Amino acid sequence: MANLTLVQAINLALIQEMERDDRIIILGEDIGVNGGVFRVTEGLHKRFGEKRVVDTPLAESGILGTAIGLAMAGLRPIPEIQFEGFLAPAYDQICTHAARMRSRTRGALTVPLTVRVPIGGGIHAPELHSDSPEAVYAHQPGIKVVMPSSPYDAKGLLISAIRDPDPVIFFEPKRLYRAFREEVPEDEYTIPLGKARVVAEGDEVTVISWGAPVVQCMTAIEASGKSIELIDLRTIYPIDTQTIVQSVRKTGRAVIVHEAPKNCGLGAEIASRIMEHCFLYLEAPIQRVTGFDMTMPYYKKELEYLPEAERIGKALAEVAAY
Amino acid sequence: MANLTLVQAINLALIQEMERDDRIIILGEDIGVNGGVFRVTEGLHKRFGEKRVVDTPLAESGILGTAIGLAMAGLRPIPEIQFEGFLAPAYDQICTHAARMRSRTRGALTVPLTVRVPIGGGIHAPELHSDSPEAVYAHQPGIKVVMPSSPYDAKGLLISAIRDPDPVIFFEPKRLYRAFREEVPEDEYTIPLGKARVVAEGDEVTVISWGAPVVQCMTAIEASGKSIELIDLRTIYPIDTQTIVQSVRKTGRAVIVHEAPKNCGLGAEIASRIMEHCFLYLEAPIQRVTGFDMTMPYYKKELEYLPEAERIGKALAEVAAY
Amino acid sequence: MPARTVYTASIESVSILDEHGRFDAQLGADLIPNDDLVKLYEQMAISRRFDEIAFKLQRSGRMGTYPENRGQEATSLGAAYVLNKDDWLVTCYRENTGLFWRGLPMEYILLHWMGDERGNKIPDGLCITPLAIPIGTQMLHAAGLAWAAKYREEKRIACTFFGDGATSEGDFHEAMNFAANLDLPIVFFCQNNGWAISVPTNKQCSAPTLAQRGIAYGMDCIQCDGNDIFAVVRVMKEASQRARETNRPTFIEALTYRLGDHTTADDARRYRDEAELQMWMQRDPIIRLGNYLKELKLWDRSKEDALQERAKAEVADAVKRAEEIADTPIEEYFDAMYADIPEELRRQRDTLRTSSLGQEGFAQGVETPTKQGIEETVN
Amino acid sequence: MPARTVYTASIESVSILDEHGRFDAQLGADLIPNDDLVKLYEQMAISRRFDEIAFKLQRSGRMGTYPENRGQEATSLGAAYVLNKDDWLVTCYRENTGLFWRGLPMEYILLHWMGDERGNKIPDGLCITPLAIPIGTQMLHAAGLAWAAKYREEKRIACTFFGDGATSEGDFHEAMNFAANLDLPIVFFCQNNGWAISVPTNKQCSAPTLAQRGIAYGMDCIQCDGNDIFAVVRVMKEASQRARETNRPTFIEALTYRLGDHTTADDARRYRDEAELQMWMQRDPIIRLGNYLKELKLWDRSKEDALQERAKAEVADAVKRAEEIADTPIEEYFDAMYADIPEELRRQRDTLRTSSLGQEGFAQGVETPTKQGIEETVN
Ligand SMILES: Cc1ncc(C[n+]2csc(CCOP(=O)(O)OP(=O)(O)O)c2C)c(N)n1
Ligand SMILES: Cc1ncc(C[n+]2csc(CCOP(=O)(O)OP(=O)(O)O)c2C)c(N)n1
Ligand SMILES: [Mg+2]
Ligand SMILES: [Mg+2]
Repeated sequence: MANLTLVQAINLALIQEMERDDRIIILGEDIGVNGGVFRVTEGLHKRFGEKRVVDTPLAESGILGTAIGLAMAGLRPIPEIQFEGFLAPAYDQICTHAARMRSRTRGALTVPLTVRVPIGGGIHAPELHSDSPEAVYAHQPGIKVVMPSSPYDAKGLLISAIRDPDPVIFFEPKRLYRAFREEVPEDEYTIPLGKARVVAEGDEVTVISWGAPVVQCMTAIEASGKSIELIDLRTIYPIDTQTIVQSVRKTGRAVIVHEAPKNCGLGAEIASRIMEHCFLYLEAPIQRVTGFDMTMPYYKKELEYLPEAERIGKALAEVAAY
Repeated sequence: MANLTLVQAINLALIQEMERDDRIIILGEDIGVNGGVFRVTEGLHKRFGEKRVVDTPLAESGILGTAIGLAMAGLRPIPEIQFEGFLAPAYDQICTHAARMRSRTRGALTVPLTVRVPIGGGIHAPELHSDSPEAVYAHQPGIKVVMPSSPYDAKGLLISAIRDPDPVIFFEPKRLYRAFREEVPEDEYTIPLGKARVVAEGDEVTVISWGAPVVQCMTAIEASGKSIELIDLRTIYPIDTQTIVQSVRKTGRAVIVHEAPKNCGLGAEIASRIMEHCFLYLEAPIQRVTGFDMTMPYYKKELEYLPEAERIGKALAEVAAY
Repeated sequence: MPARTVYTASIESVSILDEHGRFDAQLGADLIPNDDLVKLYEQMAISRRFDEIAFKLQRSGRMGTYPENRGQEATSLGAAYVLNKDDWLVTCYRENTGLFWRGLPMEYILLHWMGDERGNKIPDGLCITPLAIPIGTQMLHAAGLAWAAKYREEKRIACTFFGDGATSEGDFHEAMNFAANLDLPIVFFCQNNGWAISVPTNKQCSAPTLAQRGIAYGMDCIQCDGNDIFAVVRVMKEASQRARETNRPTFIEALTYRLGDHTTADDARRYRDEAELQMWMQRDPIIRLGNYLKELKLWDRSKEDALQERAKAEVADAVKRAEEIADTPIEEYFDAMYADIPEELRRQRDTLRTSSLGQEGFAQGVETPTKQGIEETVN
Repeated sequence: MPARTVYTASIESVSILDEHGRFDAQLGADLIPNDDLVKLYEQMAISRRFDEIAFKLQRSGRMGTYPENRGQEATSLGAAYVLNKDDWLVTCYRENTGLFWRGLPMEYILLHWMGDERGNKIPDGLCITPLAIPIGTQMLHAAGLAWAAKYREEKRIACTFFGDGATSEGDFHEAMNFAANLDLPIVFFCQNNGWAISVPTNKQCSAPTLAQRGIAYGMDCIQCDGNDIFAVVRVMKEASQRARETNRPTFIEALTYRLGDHTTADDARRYRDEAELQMWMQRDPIIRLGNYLKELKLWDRSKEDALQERAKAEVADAVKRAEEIADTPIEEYFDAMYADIPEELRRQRDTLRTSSLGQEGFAQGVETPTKQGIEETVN
């Protein structure tokens, strides 16, 4: 056991999986000698050499497209995209090919890659370094989408993602990269994709979140003084409907919290699922505490945009009082 | 008044707007001499010349990116993307730039372009010629998204889109391109963006749809023998919440129908809004009749994937009986 | 402006058997054994027959949109002929001849255009990828496949096909650049057939050649007569050897022409001159090789008749197999999405419904609460 | 392989005032009047001062990430000097000097990096676009701006800046290809500063020059010493004239070097050699021009002192203006999204809430039904 940051936990997972499986190649911008702009791949270049840890040209579609080819050949590429804003140039390769190769060929060719992408705001970064596009990729059939909110989960989920036979987008909340440390076992372990985590139990309201806002939710819940159940989704697709539904059938009230804009965000999908499966249990309209339906502001205003604890707290109070 | 197909109505709108405003340039693949693969731009090259009707290289990001530049300079470009599947390579330019230029520059530079894109299935086309990615673009703040379901609406909405000072994605349901004719005024007229149309009034169930499935809904409603209110969204963003909410407060029941996969589709957003605004009026869980959460099948199976009248009819019966 | 010259480059163009039957004995010496020449000719003829029948299937409503290959048979065939069986062939959609040579059963191509994914379910060990519909995107996969071969030190290479239009896409650039910079064993094979649907090549590229696109990457690049099987084989030999031995990529521009419409959904008379088409008819790769074979006394009328019979039968057989394939239950489509089907997708699969009330009674329990308040399970 | 040569090309490289002070009198003759030379020198020095202060602001927590421009002052400046006031300058983020020359108040750049969109609210008539964060994407906008100028027959051109790394992106290719094929009046100005963060140029492009990327499009292309203001001005004059008079684009590769880290978030010692840095220190464009001016007796110590005082004061002033700017209420962010604010967005704006219960009481009516069953309005 070691007390690790989220960055270190991911680094450890990468090292252990690379030791275990020489089909793994890491590729991306500045991930080699430089160890990645967030130092997530620190030391890998030295340890595994430039054959397995490859600085590519600056071209995201190229990174994903070649990774797809590597995966089709049976390797296990782990491309990194430097920031979620720069996943957009690779959107086509992901949705047109990575997501479709298995179904297109009825399984003759598959794409077992895991693309790692830092995501979200709150670190005073420049434009396009603070967005949250997870819902866009969740809408695309054929891929899985994961977002851990703690070092422990990050390691276990990343190992599952790497070993998954289908393409996985692994979003890493950059606000949590070094926000806190946690005991992370040295030994390998996996956390199954598609299973949420009940962070705290309670019976008045269910709060559902993922990634960095989970921490904001904990603060808000603590401050609320109420008995609130907090669910960390961990996997964005497939969604663990069962855990959510079980909780809301108990509490009758739900608040969903995410950084992305509200309109067509993942919150809408979760709210709809709750409504579909808990209709007769609901005692208040499901609330969405999210980014506003506008461009993520430059950093001066990012905290006024993000769903911070205070705004979450208000919704908790309102939904509980309804 | 002329009896026009949807293709002809759009063609007429383009001609009239180009006559009226010489800032308009049409650009895209095969839109010139060939008149577009669906013949939507038929005759424009001859009428307006190759300066205003431009066959570009085969590069969707290039088409959108140069159109953004044209628009920043004060022109009114109308790029065409040949099929919605090939909008993906332009996703980055749309979401990173078209959608953000106004907010990024606090209005110093704006992007008044209208990108026309055929959308949806049902025409026995090859792979990637039958998808429905509207929710992806609705999730991106800074753009508007439109999808007509009739020749009359198509003309009026397209003219509004072209004149709108912000970027608009104008999705054209290709299944309806020549499905039926309708009286379309010769004179120019506009239909405001952001306003839905109540296609049929009723008080048992509200059905909300847009694009090609609207026609399937009409068939299902007719067959149901029930009093059903049908709302054609017309604009995907901004959503006309008021019209929807007013209807569902009356009926207490809602079914949303779209071609895109269910998960994180626009149906989730609409269901959530209904739930938020009609909570105490709802008498049944809101139903989503949509494409399945899988890749759009090749055409042999497309009708088993799409929300056809029969499947819609089942949901109508179930929700009414609940 | 007088200044220091820091780089020079040039583009060569290779032609061996030209449209007038002239054969460059020096360039063509010992290139293709006579036996193989006959087989190559036969393959082109069978492929041409396939094309005609496919066209008719579409016209008679038995198949969807189909892109004719007519006129371009020599390019993919010459390449496939040179490649080893375990080299990756990463095609677009006008390379039937090369795919058939490699061993893809003809019905696969038909199934693809009949809207059936089983046309892409590549038989084991064939080392090809499915037809690529989104233009320009597959070259990156080829680069990845070549990279994997290099990573595993397998001495396999990849060869990827695409059209003139595809060279305008950003992904083309990225694939070329990755291949050149990472030293990947790959051949980029551009079939310049003069048109991208209605847009002529000079609107895709205003430079005098497409081949020079390779100069941007310091890549070896060359032009050849794509209707001349000898020229194609010659440049492919050099390119594949370079890839195999030195991991250096090559860009080949093969000049060819599609004698048909873009696809069956297109009408080329709207945008191209009859005269141009007529000129290219004279350059037909099959006629050209046929005449040459006759000159060498390797071919005659009776062999031709027998070949046509065989082609007819083989194609008819493929049509039969494609048309008589059993229906796939839609459930299999759900199963094909992931190695393990997610729960909500399973619910959709088992009920063929997306609406929650429609999904009631799924599996063991009842998921959606009913007014009766039965105890439910959500899976 | 013996075959017909169908194309040849070469790349020239231009240098006029080299790092040793040698001046090519032929190439440099009558290029820049002495008065202007002094002004250009002053602009570079002020920009350098700005850079130092910006760096300090970041280090002391008064500003976010900042990309130092140090060492690259001559490139954007030389280009901006040649361009007309109404030509579009479409930059990336290391072109402060050219932007200042054009007239962008220095506080705009500070505001941008202070996380304030008002730094991009370009003053009317300046004909520049905001700093571009997503690499490689802005060249397409430049192509569109050039196209609009041509469409309106305005005789304006566009000049777009980007780094060596940016030439690997697909959008770069598409912009170059559109410009060449549509005959657009544009200059593509690549600042090859040796690195894209930690990745050296030879990993972006294994060809001997980046300039040859232009050959792919049949575009005029040239290399120059980017730390030599004379060379930059000379190639820019030719390129801009070509664009203005013939609508033909040019690709310029200027060889330069960033003397600082990639940004303040970077530590270049992790990946590059101190010796390389030292070598480039000797090629500093400001020192080089300063020495030349002294040689011409156009500059001396006292002028330098006065300039440094002026730079100090001007930069201090800009910092003051940037730091003292009034706070923007968040509501203005909502208003900046569309010409007309959509209803749901207005509801979010007026309540600063997204949750429906939090939006109650908005505007005239109450939107969400309450348990009391009050009559509601939804806007
Ligand atoms: C990304 C993308 N954009 C547009 C299309 C529509 N489309 C299909 S084929 C084609 C032209 C392709 O031309 P070329 O690459 O020269 O190949 P050819 O058909 O001539 O063999 C176009 C524009 C597509 N399939 N994919
Ligand atoms: C599309 C995109 N991918 C990645 C990044 C992250 N990034 C910022 S600057 C940079 C390197 C740019 O190198 P170059 O184009 O040579 O410009 P330079 O910084 O050297 O001036 C990278 C990878 C980005 N901003 N945009
Ligand atoms: Mg072509
Ligand atoms: Mg650089």
